[in-house]
Amino acid sequence: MSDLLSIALELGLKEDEYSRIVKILGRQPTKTEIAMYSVMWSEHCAYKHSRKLLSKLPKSSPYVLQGPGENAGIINIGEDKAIALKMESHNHPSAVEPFQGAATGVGGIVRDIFTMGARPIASMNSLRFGNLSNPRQRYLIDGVVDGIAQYGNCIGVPTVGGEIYFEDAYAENCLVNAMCVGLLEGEKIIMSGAAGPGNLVILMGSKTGRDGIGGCSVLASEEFDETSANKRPSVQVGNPFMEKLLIEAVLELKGKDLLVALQDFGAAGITCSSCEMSSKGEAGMELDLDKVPQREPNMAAYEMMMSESQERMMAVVTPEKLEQFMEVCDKWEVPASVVGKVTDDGMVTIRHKGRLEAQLPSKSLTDDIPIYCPEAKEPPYIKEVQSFDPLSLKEPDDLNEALLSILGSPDVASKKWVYSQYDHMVQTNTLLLPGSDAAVVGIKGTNKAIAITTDCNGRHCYLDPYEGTKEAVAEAARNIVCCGGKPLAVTDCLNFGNPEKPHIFWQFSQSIEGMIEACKALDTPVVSGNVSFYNESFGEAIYPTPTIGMVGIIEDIKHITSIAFKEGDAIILLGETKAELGGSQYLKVIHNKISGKPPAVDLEKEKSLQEAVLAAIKQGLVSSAHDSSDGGLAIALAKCCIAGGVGAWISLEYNNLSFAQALFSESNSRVIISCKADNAQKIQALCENNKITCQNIGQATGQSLSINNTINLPLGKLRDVYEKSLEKQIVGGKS
Amino acid sequence: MAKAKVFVTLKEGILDPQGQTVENALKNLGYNNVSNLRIGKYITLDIEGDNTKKELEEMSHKLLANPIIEDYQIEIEG
Amino acid sequence: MAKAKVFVTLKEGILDPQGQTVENALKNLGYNNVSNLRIGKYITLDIEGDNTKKELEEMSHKLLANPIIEDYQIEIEG
Amino acid sequence: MKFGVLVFPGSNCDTDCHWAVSELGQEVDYIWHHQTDFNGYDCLILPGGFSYGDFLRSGAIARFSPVMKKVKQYAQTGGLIIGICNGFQILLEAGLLPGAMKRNDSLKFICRHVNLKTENNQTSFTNKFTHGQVVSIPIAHNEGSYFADEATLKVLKENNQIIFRYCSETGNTSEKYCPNGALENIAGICNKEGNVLGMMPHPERAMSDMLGSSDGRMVFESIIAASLQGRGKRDE
Ligand SMILES: Nc1ncnc2c1ncn2[C@@H]1O[C@H](COP(=O)(O)OP(=O)(O)O)[C@@H](O)[C@H]1O
Ligand SMILES: [Mg+2]
Repeated sequence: MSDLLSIALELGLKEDEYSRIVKILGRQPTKTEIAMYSVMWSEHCAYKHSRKLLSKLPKSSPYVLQGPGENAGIINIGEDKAIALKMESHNHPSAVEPFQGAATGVGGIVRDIFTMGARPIASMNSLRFGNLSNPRQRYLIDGVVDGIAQYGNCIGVPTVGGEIYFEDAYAENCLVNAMCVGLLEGEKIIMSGAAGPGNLVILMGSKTGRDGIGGCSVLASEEFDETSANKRPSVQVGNPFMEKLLIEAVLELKGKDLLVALQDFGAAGITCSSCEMSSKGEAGMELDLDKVPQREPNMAAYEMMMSESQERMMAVVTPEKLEQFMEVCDKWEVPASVVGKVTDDGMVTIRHKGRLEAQLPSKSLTDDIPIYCPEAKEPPYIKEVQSFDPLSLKEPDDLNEALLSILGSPDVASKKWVYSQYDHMVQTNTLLLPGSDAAVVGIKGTNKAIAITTDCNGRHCYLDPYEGTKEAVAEAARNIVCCGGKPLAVTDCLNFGNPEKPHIFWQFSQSIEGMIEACKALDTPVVSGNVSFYNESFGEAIYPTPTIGMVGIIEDIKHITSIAFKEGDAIILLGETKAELGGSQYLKVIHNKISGKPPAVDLEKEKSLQEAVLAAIKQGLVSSAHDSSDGGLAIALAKCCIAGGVGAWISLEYNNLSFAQALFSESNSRVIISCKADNAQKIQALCENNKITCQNIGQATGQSLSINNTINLPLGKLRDVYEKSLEKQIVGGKS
Repeated sequence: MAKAKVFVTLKEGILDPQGQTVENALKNLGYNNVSNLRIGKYITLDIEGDNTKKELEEMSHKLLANPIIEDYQIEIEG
Repeated sequence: MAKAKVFVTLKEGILDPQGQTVENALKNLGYNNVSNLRIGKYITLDIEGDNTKKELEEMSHKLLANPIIEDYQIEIEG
Repeated sequence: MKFGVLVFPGSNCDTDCHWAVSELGQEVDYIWHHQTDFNGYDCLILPGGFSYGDFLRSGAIARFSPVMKKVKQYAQTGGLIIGICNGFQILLEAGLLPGAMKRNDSLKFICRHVNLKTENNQTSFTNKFTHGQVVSIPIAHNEGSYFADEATLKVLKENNQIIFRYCSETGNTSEKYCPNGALENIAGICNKEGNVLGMMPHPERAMSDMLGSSDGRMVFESIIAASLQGRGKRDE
């Protein structure tokens, strides 16, 4: 085997991929070039295994200004304003070093947003860990939350919500998915395509060090023997202070129209940004690495090309505007240096110490990549779990106890311990504090607000990736509707195992199928996203976890609706409860079982339910709304009571179901509404019009939750269990 | 009983944004002769027993330092 | 050029919740022989010139430590 | 009247403070941390955020910004200054207010609404409050545990310089209602002369019921009223 081929293999390229490189170039690649191909053709950058399926997702709608492909998707919300949204994973770095992994995850996603010229206005995060009885899991969540908090708080972007689940399947592969939303004012969007031969290429932000190039150290022995392994930290450290300065500098540069193009540094640093900017701009780029500001002495070319040092960006600027550009950077104390120029030859050319280190056709790195369509095969566990009948289990004698156990289980319990560590109020736009179905962020200067949510029930996706993913989209939309918003667009983060395994690829393709259907049915195009494969250890994959981030528009802030019951309100249940205990919290917590068919989603029903709820809210008929999801109706009712500081007197009709099913089934397409008694009839009429089942189930009153005289729990007890359980388990390790 | 000190420092090559910012601040105050400033932790404690050296090693490795990004040094007095 | 170290510690008598938390964590790990654990800052830097002692005093007093709640100690090597 | 909101690298509540006083119909400018020659302001606001990343200690680096010299002069000549959160920390580090700020005793950042008891309503910052009034204003900080030595505390009390204390909904200021370990539940203090206030809670985040409370308005309304009465001094 040739030396070069073995380097290529060590860097993760396949033998035929290497041959392809030789064919493209018509010569042997240099080592630096191999390194560049290895990252650009990696799954992470090239989407080799997912590209084909992802291309089928619905992406367009009249209000979509930018679909997938740029740093973030952008949707128009009228009044000359637009919203940028994007979600991304930082799973692996967070498993290695939870604090820095999560912090740099936030940093990266926030950069994606302001790179487009949008001011970041809200962050969210979707987290998965293993069981909290294990000290390592407590260490992970503590570090991850701290990392998100310290980074997000420092840059002044409110972290307004998210979700957290705990399942053994994530013990070795925690998930940290971060989402950011930005506001664009005016027409202008900054794009990443390098244009205009002769224009200058500028590197701005932090200096380049040897961060995150662990995998490439295979090249070290060739080029740089004296460096010890210990000088090659693979952990990236974030500097939120620099990020804050970058945000302000970039937005000022945009305001003064000093940018031709801009790209943040994601994975693979300079390599990725130079190749993508050239390729998108149908241009080339010449860089001189000697001009790259370096944090450490004697960096080799490949080290600079691969470095993942954080808080860096690449800008293209016309020579006439250079001086003004530098003035803005100086003002914000952001280091910036000219490192090269745009060319018209379509090549990325890299020089270092007078030596030509790489010269590659930019398209070959971004477009002309190997695409795989692996085999998909249904895993055997599917038949087994789906044939399990939850009714075969004995129902607990004490349903009050059962309710409390579910309410206090970490998946369901209040995430206050988490969100009180996040500054969720900075920017003074947070119109619904954490605790409702979606976060609501006002848009100053208008009467509008946006609603943001992230959703995915990994357990349901594991039991049926197709239905589970449909449900994730449906629930996200339902959460937005319950807050008074109309769902607009989706960003996703698809977390799966190794796609080269047929069982995993089956999960993935089923999941995409479900997402396509649901996004089409609910008119929520996918405008950006991210795929994270290979979330496996010891051959065991995580649950398929296609996290859905969704943004909706609230046309008038007076439509904003919380989940809090108000004393005296009538309580109405919209939608039908079915015998759907499969994959429920009830099975998990009470019977210690993760099995069964998860609840199905009838997308047409879902759509009409959401229309009915939104219409009722817009007509001013509704005083609170909450969707019933994890834990079922009983848990949803308890949360509405706790939020409102009022009890409820409930009488459910449940026909052919058992009482436990009525309480804990997780059937989709259900919403609990409360309203002034006079409005109940109008809401019923709306439901009839939309062919939605609607039941008047009781009244908000008193200081305890009573359901059919069987559940009888004082509000204080409910609140105690709901609000304190998570902290007890994280801090005290008690369950 | 012995008094012990543990010095926890960021590994070489790991970015120290705090150190950098403080160094810049000193420069702005006119101390241009300062460089390479890094900030770590200085932990002092009392410890009983005869196995202190080994135990301090363990504690540092397990808890006081984060071996992925930090190094530590131990000093035991009297 | 000299290498210098500045140790910044909370004044005696001022509560150190971080030190306490770490001490408790060590106790939970079974190290019951540890007490009086306190956490300060360990700043290392390179400094040029002949007036380093005085300058380090100034820097520490002005910026590196807050004299209301912290003490500092300076060590200069070589 | 005219407010000036200081902007340090890393400030992140500057726009919120700007917005808050604009909401009350007042004129307002940003003042850049390099500026040394501003004038014409009736009140300066040092906003919250993470000036210089809050590295080392919060406020420690910002207090050496060129603008701070002028801020000191402004204080000495009787101008009104309010430091909120990081702004409070900067005022402490700069010696414009006595004491120091330590890390929260929970070692965690805390963001939530808290209740405050108005201990002194006779100041330029609290004249719209009633004595002992309990208000709800959010906090959001990591280093908010106020500390002062005994002698300083005694002086603070003698001069009625303690303006806000953390308390229960009913105004109980016992330690268990202190979110961060602050000495005697202190949330806000002023200088002896009464023209410089520092407070950890964010009044600019409590400007309307939609934000969860409108109690913060009273702080800015008090300043406006004081200024109309000629308290403070316009710096010309
Ligand atoms: N990782 C997180 N970060 C911030 N907020 C979170 C996180 N997880 C949950 N939350 C917040 O806690 C509240 C309740 O979350 P969840 O239990 O998922 O609600 P629901 O079941 O109504 O969807 C929401 O406001 C949510 O945004
Ligand atoms: Mg939800």
